[in-house]
Amino acid sequence: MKEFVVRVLIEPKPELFDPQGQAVERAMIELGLKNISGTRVGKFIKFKLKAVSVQQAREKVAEISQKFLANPVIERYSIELEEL
Amino acid sequence: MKEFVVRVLIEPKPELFDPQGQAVERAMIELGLKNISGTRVGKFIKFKLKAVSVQQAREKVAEISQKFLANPVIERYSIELEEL
Amino acid sequence: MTKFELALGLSQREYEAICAGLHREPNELELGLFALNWSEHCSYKSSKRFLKLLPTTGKRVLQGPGENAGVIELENGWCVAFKVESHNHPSAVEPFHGAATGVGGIIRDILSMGARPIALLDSLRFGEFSDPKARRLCVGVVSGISHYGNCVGVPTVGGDIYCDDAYADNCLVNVMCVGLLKKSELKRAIAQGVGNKILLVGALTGRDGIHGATFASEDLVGETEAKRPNVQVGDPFTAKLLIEATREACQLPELIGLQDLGAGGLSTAPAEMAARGGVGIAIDIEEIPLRDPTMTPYEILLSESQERMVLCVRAGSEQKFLQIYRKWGLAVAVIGEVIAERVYRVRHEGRTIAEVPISLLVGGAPEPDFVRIAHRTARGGTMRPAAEAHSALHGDRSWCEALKRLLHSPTIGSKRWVWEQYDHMVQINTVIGPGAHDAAVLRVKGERFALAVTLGGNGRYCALDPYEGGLRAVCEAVHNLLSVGAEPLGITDCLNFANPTVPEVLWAFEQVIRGMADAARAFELPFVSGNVSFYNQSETRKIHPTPIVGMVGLLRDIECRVPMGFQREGDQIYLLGKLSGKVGGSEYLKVFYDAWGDALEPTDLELERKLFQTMLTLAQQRLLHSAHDVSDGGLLVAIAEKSFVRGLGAHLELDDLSEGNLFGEWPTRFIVTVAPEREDALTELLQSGGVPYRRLGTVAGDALEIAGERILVEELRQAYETALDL
Amino acid sequence: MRAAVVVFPGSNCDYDTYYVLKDLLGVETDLLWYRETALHRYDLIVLPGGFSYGDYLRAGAIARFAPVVQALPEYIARGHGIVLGICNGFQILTEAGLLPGALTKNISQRFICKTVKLRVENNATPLTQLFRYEEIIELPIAHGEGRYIAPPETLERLKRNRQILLTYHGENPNGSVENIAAIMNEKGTVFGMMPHPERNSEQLFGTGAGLKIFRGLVHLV
Ligand SMILES: Nc1ncnc2c1ncn2[C@@H]1O[C@H](COP(=O)(O)OP(=O)(O)O)[C@@H](O)[C@H]1O
Ligand SMILES: [Mg+2]
Repeated sequence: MKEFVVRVLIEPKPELFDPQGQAVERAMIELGLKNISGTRVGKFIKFKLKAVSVQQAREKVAEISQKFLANPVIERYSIELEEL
Repeated sequence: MKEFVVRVLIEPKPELFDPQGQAVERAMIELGLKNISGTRVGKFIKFKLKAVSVQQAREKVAEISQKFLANPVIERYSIELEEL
Repeated sequence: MTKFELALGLSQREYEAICAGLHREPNELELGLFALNWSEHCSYKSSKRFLKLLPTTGKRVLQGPGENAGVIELENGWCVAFKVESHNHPSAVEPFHGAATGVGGIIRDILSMGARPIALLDSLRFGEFSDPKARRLCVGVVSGISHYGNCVGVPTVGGDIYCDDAYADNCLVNVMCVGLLKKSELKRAIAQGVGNKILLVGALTGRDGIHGATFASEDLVGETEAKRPNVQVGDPFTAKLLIEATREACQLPELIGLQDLGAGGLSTAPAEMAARGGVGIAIDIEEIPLRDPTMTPYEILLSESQERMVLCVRAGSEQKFLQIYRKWGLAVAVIGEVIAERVYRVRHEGRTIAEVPISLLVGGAPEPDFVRIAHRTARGGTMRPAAEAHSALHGDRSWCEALKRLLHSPTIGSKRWVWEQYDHMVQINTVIGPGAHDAAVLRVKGERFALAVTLGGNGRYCALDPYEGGLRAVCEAVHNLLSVGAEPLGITDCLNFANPTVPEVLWAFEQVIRGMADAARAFELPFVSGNVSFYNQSETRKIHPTPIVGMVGLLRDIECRVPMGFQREGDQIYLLGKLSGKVGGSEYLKVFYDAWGDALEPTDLELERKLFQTMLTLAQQRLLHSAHDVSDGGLLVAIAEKSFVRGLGAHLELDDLSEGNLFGEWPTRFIVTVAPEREDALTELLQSGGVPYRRLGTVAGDALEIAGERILVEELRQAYETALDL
Repeated sequence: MRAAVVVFPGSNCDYDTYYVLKDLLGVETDLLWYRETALHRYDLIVLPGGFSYGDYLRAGAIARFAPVVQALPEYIARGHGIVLGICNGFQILTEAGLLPGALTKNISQRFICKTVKLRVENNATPLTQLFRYEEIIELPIAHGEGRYIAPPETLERLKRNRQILLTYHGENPNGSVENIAAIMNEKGTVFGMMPHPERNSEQLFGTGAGLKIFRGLVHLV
């Protein structure tokens, strides 16, 4: 078995309005960070996973992301794996 | 000016209890993802930034993360930059 | 003494007392136990002597101070358990989690009495909102209370907020919880019966907040950074399960006693239970369910992980309890037993690793020297700011404009921004909720009677005159209950003060208590629970002496509740109490002169007692269309608040206009309305009750009219509603 | 008539809803533990408000996998009865895909508890049958994640089939698209609403509009 650090990044679908992202962007600009745009706020889930291969790990994480971690009506996700 | 895609990943400090992470981990295990541990749930902020150099971009983002995006008492952050 | 001991906050004298009591030197673990049990926060070593001044008995008192909460009898076998507690230091460091865990702690106190928590109230103090730090703290604290209280399913129905520079470095977060129980359900935090089992239930034990109690027993200074315990993170979801499971456990006759784990965790709670039962307790540290298996016994014992409770249950019945808590998905384990020897014994794999006499650990902390010394020598003086008297009148200021500006001050204005973030309706008992009246009213399903609750206090009054301020704090709570038509029954209080080793602070502490005690005696009201929070000061700032008083009252018939606002055009407006008084300590002086004034109008306790009786009679006879006490902001503010409810204005027939009369804040006054045809009945009752009164005018139109000036209610309401915009 | 109010870990309006059905309306009602799956004996199943599983991750995201929710599709398909989700219950139903769309964080990013005005958009359903078409009623809301959103096609379908039952009137408190406060599925067997009818079911708390919703659902016309 190998061990992986898994990161699942979840963000609102690009076509959806993200009020939180907008509020954060406004605040950042007020605090002096000019030249920014398109701010989106999402979720970030991190865990350790044991699996026989990268491929198996990735499949499993994709399945749980699809089914549970992200809501496909409003969110999309990306998966990052790193072997320990 | 160069343009960057910035991602700031924010997570609860490792020594702090993360009840959300615990609940999500329990749910993932019940849904069949065995062999996982140490689940933490954090935030993920993504935006575009124009800056003269990678270095300047990184400095600015570090400053805003420290000051605003993350709460240094309970959270830590990491920054990822990619030039467009 | 080593650095290690000093770091735990024990004094040389205390260390010697420990050695003398043990007849040996304590080991590291034992020293940790003492550090927590003897901390100011847990032992009340500097305040005990003064708290004894408070009256605590009465015929309805079922449980006075000494347990996790006080309990008062209502009607038909129903009782109410209540207590207020502070979470000031943790909230200053991390407002969201600090406030959230404060809510959790006080809820478990109520749970420990065998009651179901039915309401929360919160009293908050911040710096001025022109300071971004104060705003940030307020936003964090309010969202923390909202997060925890909403999720746990207990409505937050009242409280108050004041802004003052005195709280800029030390915000105050006091939370009160009210619970309902049948008399037969009453529980105590007691361990009894040799061989009976000790259970730990709720959340897993982790490395949270080790030394939180000692942290709360020191000033908040910059370099505490290093000593700062890990921030405790609350889990309201687990708390909700703990409530339901514990309510089930309380129905089992084999439950002997239960206690929440607050500051001090397992180092204090079992010892306190043993002290109450006159027994000892042995615990096996390896039985404690852990979040992190690498924790040392020291860390396990001193952990302040939230959402945990200790139960003492009859030997042989453990399985029943294990089942209940497992059903609710909670951690549960038998971690020890009651023993005959009156010691707190900690075992690790069969070996005793700490053992100290209960009597030494609980209540054995010597009174610090400074208490005796300060008590003899301290006088007021530095507590009183030099301020000018403003007996002179305002010149050409418009009363309407002054009123509008006052209504827009964050202390006076609407707190809607806050309480709309609180679920104040869950459990469907909230008949009068936040922002609607002086006190909240909760029905009891299936009963005719209802409960009224209030929480608050004004630190500025106490800074000016701690005795009068303490007295007023009790009077104001009484007025709030009388306004809705309820009879006050009992008091809980949280005394927030600066560093008690400063003589003036301790002097003010005593004065406040004497004031509260005298007022309580006048009304024959008992203090049944409370809390003390010292060390609310930084290098540069002390908070005002701030007693926060919580009170519970009984409305015998919910149909007799009195609304706050004007109800009908043509109703007659009456002021009960005197019209004239000083303007000292008022919000008006603060807003317009940036001053406090030189003195408070002294409260007339004789008149207070008369008003008490009269207001109760008026409510019972359903004579009043509305009632509201005069407090922050004074007479005109109270009238404006009455007009907002239905947008009804008033013609006021006031001629003796002075700052004191219109904006002074001395209590002992109510503004009531009555139908014109019942005016005679009202005045007759007032006369026979010995209450001075005068007619102020008539409810009419959509504007307030005063001495030829006129302002639309809607315009005032706008100012009032936009005062808090964070 | 027999009703069930589901108790999830973290439900907190379960008892309130039970009280209205059982004590105020006299309907035979059970509190149903979330592990139960034998649902056929009930004519009405209510998923109550609260914070099931702490609302961790997303409101309703964990509860949708609870055994009782997993048993709902069959209950619905066989036409055993009606399902109503109130607040957190509505969130669970959308997460489970039993109602279309999603409930996301309020535009203000804050929890909000207040009484709001609602307009009845369709009164030909069990839930709304005791109101007039376009009647304005008052009910309390209490939620942090009540902003209803759905893809345009879904919204089209909701409108075409008259599945939108209540909309916010005057002020939209959470930013819901089309002011949507309550919807049903196509067949009219699954209902979801953000407002809390159990909180306005007695004169003590307002107009009693909430009681009409329950009366309609249990056919106490
Ligand atoms: N200001 C006070 N007035 C009356 N009783 C008080 C006061 N402060 C503390 N008490 C009582 O002293 C006991 C110990 O309080 P505390 O240590 O806050 O309890 P807990 O163990 O719940 O933290 C309680 O019974 C409390 O009600
Ligand atoms: Mg306690």
